[in-house]
Amino acid sequence: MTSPERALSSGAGVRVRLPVWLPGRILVAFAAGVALLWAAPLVLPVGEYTHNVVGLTFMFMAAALAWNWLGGYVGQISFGHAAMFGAGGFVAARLMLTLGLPFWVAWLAGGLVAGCYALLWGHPTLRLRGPYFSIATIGVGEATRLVATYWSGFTGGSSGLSLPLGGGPTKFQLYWYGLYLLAVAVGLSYWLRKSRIGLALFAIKEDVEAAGDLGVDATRYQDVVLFLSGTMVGVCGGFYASYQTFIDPQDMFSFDRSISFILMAVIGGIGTILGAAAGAIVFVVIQEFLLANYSQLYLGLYGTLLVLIILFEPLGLTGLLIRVRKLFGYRPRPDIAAGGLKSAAVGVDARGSTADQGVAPVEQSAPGERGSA
Amino acid sequence: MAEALTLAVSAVLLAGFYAAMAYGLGLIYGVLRIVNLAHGGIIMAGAYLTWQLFTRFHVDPYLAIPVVLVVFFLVGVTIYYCLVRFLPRGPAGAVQSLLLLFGVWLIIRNLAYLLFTGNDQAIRTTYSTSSVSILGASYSLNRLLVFGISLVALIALHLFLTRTYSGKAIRAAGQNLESCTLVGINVERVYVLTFGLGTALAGLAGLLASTLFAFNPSFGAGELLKSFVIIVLGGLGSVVGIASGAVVLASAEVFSIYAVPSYLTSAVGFVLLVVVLVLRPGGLFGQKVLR
Amino acid sequence: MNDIPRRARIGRLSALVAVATLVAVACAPSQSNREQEGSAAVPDKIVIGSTLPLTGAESKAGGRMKQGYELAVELENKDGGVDVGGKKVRVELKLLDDTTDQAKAVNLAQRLITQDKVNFFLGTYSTALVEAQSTVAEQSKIPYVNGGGAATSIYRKGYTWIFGTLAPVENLATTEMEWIHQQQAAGKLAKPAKVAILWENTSHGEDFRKGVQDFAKAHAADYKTVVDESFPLDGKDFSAVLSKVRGAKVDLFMVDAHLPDFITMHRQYLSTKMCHQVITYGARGSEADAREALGQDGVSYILSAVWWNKQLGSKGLNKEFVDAFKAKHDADPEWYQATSYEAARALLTAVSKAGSVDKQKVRDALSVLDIESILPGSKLSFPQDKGGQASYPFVVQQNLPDGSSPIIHPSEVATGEGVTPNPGCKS
Amino acid sequence: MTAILVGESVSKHFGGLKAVDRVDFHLDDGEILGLIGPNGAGKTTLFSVAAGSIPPTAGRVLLDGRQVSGKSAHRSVHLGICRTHQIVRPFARLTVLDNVLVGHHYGRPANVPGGDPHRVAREILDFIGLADRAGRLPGELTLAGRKRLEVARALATGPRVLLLDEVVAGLNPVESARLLDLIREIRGRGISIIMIEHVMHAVMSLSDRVVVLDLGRKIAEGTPSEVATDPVVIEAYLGRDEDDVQRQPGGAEEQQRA
Repeated sequence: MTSPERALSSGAGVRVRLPVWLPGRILVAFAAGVALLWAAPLVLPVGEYTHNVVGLTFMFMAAALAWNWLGGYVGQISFGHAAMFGAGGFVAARLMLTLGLPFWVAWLAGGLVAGCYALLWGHPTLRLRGPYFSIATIGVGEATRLVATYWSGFTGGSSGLSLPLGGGPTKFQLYWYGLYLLAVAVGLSYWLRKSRIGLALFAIKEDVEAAGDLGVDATRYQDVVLFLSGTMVGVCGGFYASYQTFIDPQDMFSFDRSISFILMAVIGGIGTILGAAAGAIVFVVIQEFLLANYSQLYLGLYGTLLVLIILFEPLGLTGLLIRVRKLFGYRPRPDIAAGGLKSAAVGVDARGSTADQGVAPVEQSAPGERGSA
Repeated sequence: MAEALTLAVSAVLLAGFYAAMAYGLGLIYGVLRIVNLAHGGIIMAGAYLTWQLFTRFHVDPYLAIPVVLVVFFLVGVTIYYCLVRFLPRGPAGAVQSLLLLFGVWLIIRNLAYLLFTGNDQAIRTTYSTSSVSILGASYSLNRLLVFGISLVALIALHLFLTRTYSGKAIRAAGQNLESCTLVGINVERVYVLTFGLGTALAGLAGLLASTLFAFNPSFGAGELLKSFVIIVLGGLGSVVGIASGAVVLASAEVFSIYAVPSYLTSAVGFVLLVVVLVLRPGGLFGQKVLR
Repeated sequence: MNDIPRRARIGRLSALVAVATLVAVACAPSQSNREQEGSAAVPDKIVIGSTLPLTGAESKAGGRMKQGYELAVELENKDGGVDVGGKKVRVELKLLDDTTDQAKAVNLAQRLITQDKVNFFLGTYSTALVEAQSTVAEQSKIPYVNGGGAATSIYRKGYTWIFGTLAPVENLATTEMEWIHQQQAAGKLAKPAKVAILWENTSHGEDFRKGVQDFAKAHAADYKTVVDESFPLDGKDFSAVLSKVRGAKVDLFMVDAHLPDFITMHRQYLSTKMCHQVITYGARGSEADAREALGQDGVSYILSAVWWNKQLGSKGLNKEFVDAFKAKHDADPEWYQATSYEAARALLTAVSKAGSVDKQKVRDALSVLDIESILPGSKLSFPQDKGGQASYPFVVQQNLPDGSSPIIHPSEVATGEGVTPNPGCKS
Repeated sequence: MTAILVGESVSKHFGGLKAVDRVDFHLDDGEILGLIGPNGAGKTTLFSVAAGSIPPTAGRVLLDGRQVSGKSAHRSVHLGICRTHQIVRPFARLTVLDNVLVGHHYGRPANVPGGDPHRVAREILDFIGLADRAGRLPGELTLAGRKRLEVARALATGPRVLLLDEVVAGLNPVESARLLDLIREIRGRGISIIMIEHVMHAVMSLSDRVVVLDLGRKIAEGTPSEVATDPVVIEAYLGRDEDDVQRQPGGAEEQQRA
């Protein structure tokens, strides 16, 4: 197979063999989508405010996807991603302030620091599973917040950091950087999900020991995913710093921040690509809408949403979509319906061995119903 | 030296409250193996109920205990029947329960905002600021009472779990589900009972909190997190462990003033949490399940 | 595909990321047409944008601020609106709820400014929110006056569009220390006095601490700071900090805390039979909630300093304000309403002084503004050397056993005599 | 014949309990070795040690003279030793084919050539008799089907030694007969096998040699006929009943995971 870069750079005419997990149409659709969003604000008459908010939304989508790599693909629910978001944000801000580095270098640096920080606490804690891991992440998140708030030398303490105005890109320009961020996040998500790595991650999610007995190095893959996730979220933090031009630890590291990532992914459909992205959109839209109107109700609304989703549609929007399409005679492969992943097997179907596809009665089984105490 | 002693005593008193705070979480985890993220919300609600009883009907907080217990037992039963019951058992269920119950917490918080606004409330009884002197140093009467009640709760819980049929059933369910069903224990009933009991205990913690602290609808987050730390320190789901965990956390917080700036004392708990989880998943005092 | 080692894949992946980023950095269309000139033509209506924490942790304060802003606008409109170059223009207040959330405060300001095109902005409440929000105002070059951000850090950034009517919390500490100093000079207090400073870890607390310390340093012979500790918000147990204080045998117990921590800490303070010659919790102590939660004996002789107090309301502008407020809400205004009222009034005055709604002109007018005020010192200006933050003495009150809290300092507005050392302490 | 897998006085203790106690064993190339013993004899624990899932308390297991014990499970797999589970644990939300692909992608020793994974996986499924189920979820298979899947996944890792834990337990005579033939064919492919079995006729008919464990110790070894008549073995089987002993190792393992 040929490398993704070549695949990307292949203009019309040039024939390039793509990996099985990356059908040409997907690649085209992806490129088209990015191009459209890139050009949209130049042609469409969108208000500046909307324009900026969309830019911010791109970042949230990226962050939600990044959280999803760990929470959705490996099944390790992190309540502490704010730690990386904040770390990335403050490192980036510091680098821009004191060293005057160009913003994107600062973002990347912040992201890497965040990624390493994630590994630092993640490598030991990822041995824990289920609630144990989640609880640990809560601890990490809170401890990080307290230390960051106290460490005024670096984070400016309770009064936070203000970036020089007019230094970095304007909110208006950030729209496009948000878009690139999102593009990278989607690309990574697709790779982590559909390439063979996706298979390993899913195996780990389903049954970590069985995966080990089949030769999957769970520790290594979980570390890789956490590092990527942490880095991406960290970069998002940097973006956020540039967007707000003022950040303060209480806000960047807040528990609610960690929660927001979870909400986005869960609303959209945990473990799915489009789902997590869509979730972020819904999240932002809800906020924008409630903000102006029923701000005193937004907590409860998220709560209700969460409850309903978990009870009735663990796959969130994605699950709903599947249901709707079923109404129109769509018969999803059983593993998709069960919230599994449509992985390398795509290749097989392409090879025409779809005889058995979908004939099985598709019962909507909630993710992990199989689990036994 | 005398100062250290005073600190030690206040650490123990604080531990009393912490333990009361963690019983509910620990019990529910020990049996249903789910982490009740609504715990903090229940504590907050408990405080508000006590406050309402006090301001509207002039019921002394400590006399309100039975009311609070009953009310929140029912609340717990309701939550179980309407929501938790539908979760898949096992690991996947555990993860979903985190999200589900977090949703419940958000709802409770929002209700409190709508009903009582975001203002800080506090209960002042005639004895709110009166004190008792032990070994020369004087301690808040309220804190002593809270400690006493927490102790009683611990003993009562212990007796209930060891002496009564239902209690033994709960412990059995906590230890080995299969054999429970084999010997014909109605697991569903046990779960309802446990969840109700756990919630009632959380309500009690709220009541105790309301006598000590000022509170508002976002109250409870810190309590939830500390309860986590405690049940992890004590070994998830062991009653005696919880008490010991509470003592460890309280002492760590109180005495860390000598080591770290007082601002970071609460961070100490969380660091402790992660370290223990990683090094001794069974908890400092080994994995005892409700014994 | 399957024979490529995983490392290679990961390596290639990172390459891909790198490429993507480079591309990203390469191109981002720059700001498109932004109409920045606030048309000098006098419109028939001035829209003032604002957000306040009407829900969430600060909802109480937010609600009070709202009353202040609204009252000012209302009074202005009573006689047809603000006079802009001879033309009366009605004023409209567009106020949204930022739910005590930084990101929302920022986004809403964004929306009001870029989408609803409000002419000017009245700031939100609490330092954290103002700090975040002010950056938006500065970026979009719109006059931003707030009555809710006290921390000096807001005004130290060299921003030119931000103005605040809350005097720095440092002044709070300084004013209290001044009074204490007088008492000490009168021989009523220990000399040198041992000082304990306990401050919540927020900019509010930091400024308080700075105020006390600077004063103590300035009078090194008279004051020794022996305890200097910060504590996190919503602490549950202060026995450790308090026992430090007890151990240090201090004379002045100087704390800066917000209400819940004040209540929790002072309960422990009382129940452990602590007592000092002077007790203060910064701005806390005189409010009804405190008396409610701690009892009269609990709060007696506590020193508190606020930006404004209705006891100032006997004459002139103050009378006008207090009466108008009572007429509208039939309740007594507190400092929240006063500072927000003054913020709105200052903005509107600046507009008519500028005789235009041009943002630049109004900003300039604000920067040189110097008007009669209801605030202590009865003058309001936004000195540039203070970064546009008003600066005036606080009013120091002391709770007396009879339930009253007379102003005891500064003397020109004093309504009662201060008592010290704290008679509450036996032995 | 040369021994491919050798266990040198392997011991595994859980707290006070000696689940496996100084057991020596060897598996010859291309051999089928039966591992039997009453409940709680420590058979599964021995498997776990051999497969690297859990480290031995003492002793070691060598595959072609290279140590496989005490490493993590996935390393052992890459060295060419793979185990199946007594209670099948397929990846419930992956199709049968994907289940096999996991083994193929991640289990193969570096030197084993890959080839087109889907073709290989299909071959294995054909061989195992699940080809027509490739697109289904494991949940839709019969128990026999799931047991086959368990074996198929293990085969996909291209093992040289296969550890089968009670593969025929719970199957009806017809199914188990089929599965036994399958195991012979697997051996025919040059894969050496150790199988834990309670179904005696299965072990006796299939094994070249049998090792008998009781209470963690090796009490007998020899041809099926030899051990079948060995009084010690008979005593061990009829003598006592240690269902409760069985619990503890399991319990202990649970704790380790938690």
